[in-house]
Amino acid sequence: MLITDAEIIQQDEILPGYYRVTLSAFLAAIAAKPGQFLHVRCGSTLDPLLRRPLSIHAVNRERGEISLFYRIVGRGTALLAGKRKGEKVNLLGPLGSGFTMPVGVSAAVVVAGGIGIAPLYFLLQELSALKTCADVFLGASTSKQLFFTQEIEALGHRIFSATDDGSVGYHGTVVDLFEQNPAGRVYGCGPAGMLKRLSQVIKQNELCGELSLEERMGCGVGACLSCVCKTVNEGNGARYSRVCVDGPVFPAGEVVWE
Amino acid sequence: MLITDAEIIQQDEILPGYYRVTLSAFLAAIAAKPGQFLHVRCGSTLDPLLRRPLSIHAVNRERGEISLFYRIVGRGTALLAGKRKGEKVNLLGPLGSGFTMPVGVSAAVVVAGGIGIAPLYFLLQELSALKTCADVFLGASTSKQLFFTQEIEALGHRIFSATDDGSVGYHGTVVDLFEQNPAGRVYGCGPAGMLKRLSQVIKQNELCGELSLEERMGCGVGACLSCVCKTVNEGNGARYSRVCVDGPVFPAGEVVWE
Amino acid sequence: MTAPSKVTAENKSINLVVNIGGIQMKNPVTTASGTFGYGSEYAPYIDLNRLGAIVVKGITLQPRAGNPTPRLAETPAGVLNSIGLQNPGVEVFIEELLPRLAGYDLPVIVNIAGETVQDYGRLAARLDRAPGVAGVEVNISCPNVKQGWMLFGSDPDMAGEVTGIVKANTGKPVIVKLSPNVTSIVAVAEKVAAAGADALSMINTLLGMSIDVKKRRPVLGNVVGGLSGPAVKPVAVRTVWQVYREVKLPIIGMGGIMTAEDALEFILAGAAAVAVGTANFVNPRATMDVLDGIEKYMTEHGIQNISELVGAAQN
Amino acid sequence: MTAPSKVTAENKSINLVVNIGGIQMKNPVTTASGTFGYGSEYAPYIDLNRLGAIVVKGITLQPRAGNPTPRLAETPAGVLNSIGLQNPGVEVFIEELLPRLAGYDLPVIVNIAGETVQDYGRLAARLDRAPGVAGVEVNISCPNVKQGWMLFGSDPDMAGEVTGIVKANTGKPVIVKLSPNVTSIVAVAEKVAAAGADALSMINTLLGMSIDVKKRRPVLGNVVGGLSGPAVKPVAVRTVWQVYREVKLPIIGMGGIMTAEDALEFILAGAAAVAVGTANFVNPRATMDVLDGIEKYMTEHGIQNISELVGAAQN
Ligand SMILES: Cc1cc2nc3c(=O)[nH]c(=O)nc-3n(C[C@H](O)[C@H](O)[C@H](O)COP(=O)(O)OP(=O)(O)OC[C@H]3O[C@@H](n4cnc5c(N)ncnc54)[C@H](O)[C@@H]3O)c2cc1C
Ligand SMILES: Cc1cc2nc3c(=O)[nH]c(=O)nc-3n(C[C@H](O)[C@H](O)[C@H](O)COP(=O)(O)OP(=O)(O)OC[C@H]3O[C@@H](n4cnc5c(N)ncnc54)[C@H](O)[C@@H]3O)c2cc1C
Ligand SMILES: Cc1cc2nc3c(=O)[nH]c(=O)nc-3n(C[C@H](O)[C@H](O)[C@H](O)COP(=O)(O)O)c2cc1C
Ligand SMILES: Cc1cc2nc3c(=O)[nH]c(=O)nc-3n(C[C@H](O)[C@H](O)[C@H](O)COP(=O)(O)O)c2cc1C
Ligand code: FES
Ligand code: FES
Repeated sequence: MLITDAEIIQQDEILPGYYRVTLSAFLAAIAAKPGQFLHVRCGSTLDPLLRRPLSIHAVNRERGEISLFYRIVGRGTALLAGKRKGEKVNLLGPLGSGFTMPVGVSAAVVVAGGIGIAPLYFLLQELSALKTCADVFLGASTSKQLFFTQEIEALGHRIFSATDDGSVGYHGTVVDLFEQNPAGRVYGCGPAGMLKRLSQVIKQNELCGELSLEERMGCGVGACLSCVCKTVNEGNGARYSRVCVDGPVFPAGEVVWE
Repeated sequence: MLITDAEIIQQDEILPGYYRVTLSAFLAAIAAKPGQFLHVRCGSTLDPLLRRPLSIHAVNRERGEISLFYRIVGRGTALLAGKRKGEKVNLLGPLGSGFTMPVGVSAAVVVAGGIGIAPLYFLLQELSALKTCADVFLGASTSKQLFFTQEIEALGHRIFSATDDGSVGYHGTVVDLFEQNPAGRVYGCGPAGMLKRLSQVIKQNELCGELSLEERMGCGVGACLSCVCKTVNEGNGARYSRVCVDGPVFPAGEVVWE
Repeated sequence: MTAPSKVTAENKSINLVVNIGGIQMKNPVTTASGTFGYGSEYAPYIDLNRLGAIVVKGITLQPRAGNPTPRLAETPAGVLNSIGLQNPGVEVFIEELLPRLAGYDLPVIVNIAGETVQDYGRLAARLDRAPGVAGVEVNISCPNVKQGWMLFGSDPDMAGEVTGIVKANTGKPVIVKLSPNVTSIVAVAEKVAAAGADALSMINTLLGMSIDVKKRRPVLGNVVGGLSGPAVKPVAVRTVWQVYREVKLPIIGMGGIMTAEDALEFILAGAAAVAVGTANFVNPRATMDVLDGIEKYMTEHGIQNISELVGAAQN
Repeated sequence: MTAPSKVTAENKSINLVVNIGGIQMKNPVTTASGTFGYGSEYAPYIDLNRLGAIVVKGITLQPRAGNPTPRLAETPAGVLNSIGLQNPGVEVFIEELLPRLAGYDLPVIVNIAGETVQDYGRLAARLDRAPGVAGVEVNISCPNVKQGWMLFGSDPDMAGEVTGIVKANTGKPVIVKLSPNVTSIVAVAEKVAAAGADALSMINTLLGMSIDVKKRRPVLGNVVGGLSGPAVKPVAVRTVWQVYREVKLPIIGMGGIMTAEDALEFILAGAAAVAVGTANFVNPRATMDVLDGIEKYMTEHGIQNISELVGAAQN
């Protein structure tokens, strides 16, 4: 919960339109937990005005560095991608709840759709540090968008790939692939449609799982009520929870999908 | 009258808050006349929105380069000063009327207050090319703000300095200094108060002169009528002329001061 | 000296023609009054013939000197102006300025402003006899000097009255330009429609002001001014959306259009045409960029006729 | 974990105290309702005790779930929101949320919203008995469900009626928050003043909308929303300027304040206090930066008492 002007240590275009930026932010790096995000001021003028929520993708605590992995979607992310080494970026965070680390026997299973690997990679780093080996289901449109496979394997995890075009691995969605052998404690992140399907699979198979959601954000600190999602309310149907402070990570069973 | 994305060749801080930027803009350099200005897009987002008028300060036609000399006043000029070599700046221009070059015998006299030297330096370049030697009256708050004295002398002109604090040259305003020996065809640029005084001196001594004015601008091309100044209207008092197309250079006798 | 105007590979399968209350426009892109002078100012930068129409700076019966300076103030993503309708009067306009547009193949719409209801009638009558006028756009965001300086456009009945007298004095299409500074723009639009308007344009500027904290004085010489530019776009799109649902007249949408995407917001909300205003100051080729972008969007989305998009977000 | 709150070298010669209709504030900087939650959300970033007052998120009689998402859209230098007054209702507010502010040394102003005139009366009465409430701010930009969903704030008489019933039901200072979506904000302010309001706050958001051109649908789940942020500042400053001239009530100015300079524009136009809203989202320390900047301005310009600046640009 800091406001920092963080210096860019490195900015790489991983694939056209996909960037990884590494920032020097010592206190934030120390505090960060997997699943949390930073609220990033991509520009410096009044346009664009709002911060952009981006998941913490990787952390190097010794060096006090935090990495973000992001896709250019609109003006905010485009401005961020235009920043070079040495420039500063104002960060607010770490914000939000993180993933619950697995306890006891249950095997950790990570299911990521596309850019959804962003927060899960940090989780995989932490699992690795805990000597926990995870099964990682990676889905993408095409093989090139299966990101960080070597790094994930180097962390000691096992990868199962799915591509929409069948260019690598299973030909179909990552949830379809996971459904073929559904087991373990699931950590999911990806597009809304994918998460909805994943939560059904989790439910049908009586698994435990946590999903990281996205919603448009104003404040990022729970004050404006713009980032809500529907969650189950004991007794009377649904209620609105704030993705920024009640999430972005929610137990899979709590999210009410439209 | 071009729209160009011009690359920055060089950007120098001449004095804290005062910058000279050189841009590669071949066609604009060829077309430019002393007294004209460029309408510069200092940012790239919707804030700040408008272009900023900046006089053409120097031109190198062989290299196709144009220089601007500017002071940081607000957000637009601050953004421009933050741009580095290799970055692009969108220019509209050259715009406006230029100075009329002296004909015949009358000696050219340049009277510049502070940053007012910006357009006059280009005039001095051109006079020099015509082998015309000018008397240059430079005024500033203090000696450090007497800009480009060596360059001006190298062009073959004679300098007479005035400073408000008396740190160099005459202790007083540049108009006071000029008034001690008022003669020649006058070219003036500087703050409104100074130009008003200068026009009085010109009138009292029945000289000929041209003044470069400033006014807030929208379009820069004569369409919006925001940049007007009062000028004499034959017969009935004053009328509004557009600084952007009818000026920015006006015959001293035409401007009606409030 | 300008780049040669881009001749679009006119995609023959795309139909961009719109009809604004009887004015046939070859495409929906026009200019916002007061931001485009009398047209020729922008001729060095764009091919005027590619515009759907041109709307010129507001004209009054008598010449007007306009307001004291400063007349312009930049605000966040916007501009405040208080030009004060500086113009040479309708006679000089017809004799000197209008002929300059004669050589172009595009409808010229003349924006008119009055101090009394009668002024509007006289202006309409005078322009009805002028050659080369395709229609009039009635600026009702002016004070009625006979009725307590209340703006014509702020009262539905006064707006209707002005519309009526203009209609009575011209056979040409009448576009009434609505002000957003009202409690219900729909109420004004309804009266204006009932009084016979052929089309609506919206929005005129929002009333605003800026203060110079160093001088502790208003920035504008006129104290208050009209706010335009991207800042007002959400308000403008909302008014078009509301009026489109209630009033069956073609709408020229404007307010902060910088790009084709902005223009499409207005069209999808219900505007049949769009006007580019403040954007011209930032990018003299803005009208052309908007037009090219609309064509591109239609091609990419398989839209044959621009009319398919008008109000499409309402469904 | 946050930086230690900056203890200003309280320049003893500067007097920042303002009195807003009976609410004594140690300085003129407060928060805009709905942008600052119930206060504690920003406690990690700033020292709440340095605020002049805190205005909490709007409260209704019954709990409200709010509008469907998306509830937020970014616009040029602005934000559209359609939260839909999500709140737990006045009872839960008094029992659970209000006590969290008990430990702070600052006036808590409760923003209230109703669907009927009676709602406002009941809310006022209930809060009158609640400990730790310094005053109420009446949000009249809500639809009157009994009268054709017209907004209370868009009609001077309804605005006056709401003000009257709130005043009748509380002994605490009543601030009425005006909507800019009206033909004459002065007319509304006058009725509200006549009905007994102790102070005014202005402005609430401008009605706006955005359209997603890819989806061809409105961006907001609720179609229309309220525009706030720097984009609206010129409109907000203008309303403060106009109302200050005609109505002798203290004004809390807001709308796009990001910096001390922005706040000073409002103060110079006539606001006795200022509220920081959307800026909190961009800079959680915005309120403190505004406060520090006002102090700096006063020191630099030799202003002893903030009251010297209120309305100073009017002279
Ligand atoms: C908790 C959280 C974590 C995220 N982590 C990542 C990440 O690690 N990598 C990544 O590439 N993206 C991530 N996103 C999505 C990312 O925030 C958006 O892609 C980004 O805000 C788009 O901004 P823009 O200006 O480029 O796009 P624009 O479309 O121009 O943005 C317009 C507005 O919409 C909002 N917006 C647009 N798309 C989204 C979205 N998907 N979610 C939330 N707000 C959105 C923007 O914040 C902005 O306010 C995350 C979102 C959330 C909520
Ligand atoms: C024809 C012309 C030539 C000029 N040449 C030069 C030059 O060579 N060097 C130089 O340093 N300055 C010059 N100026 C002044 C320069 O345009 C302003 O300093 C600049 O626009 C300030 O922009 P800003 O964003 O930094 O300041 P801000 O104060 O933030 O600008 C706010 C708005 O006010 C306008 N504005 C502010 N000051 C002026 C001013 N003095 N004249 C016109 N508009 C103003 C800006 O353009 C902008 O629209 C010239 C002005 C004109 C009209
Ligand atoms: C400098 C300027 C002058 C204007 N003059 C007129 C005018 O004479 N008549 C009129 O009806 N509208 C006038 N307008 C309003 C514009 O036509 C348009 O309605 C408004 O600017 C919103 O569009 P924009 O945001 O694209 O500029 C003027 C606007 C500006 C900025
Ligand atoms: C997300 C959000 C929620 C708001 N909720 C309320 C509210 O509950 N009650 C109210 O009176 N105003 C509400 N407002 C309006 C603000 O209090 C303020 O009047 C407006 O945002 C203008 O100020 P700003 O530009 O500084 O944000 C809200 C504004 C925003 C952005
Ligand atoms: S972003 Fe404001 S409550 Fe979540
Ligand atoms: S700046 Fe538009 S007329 Fe001069």
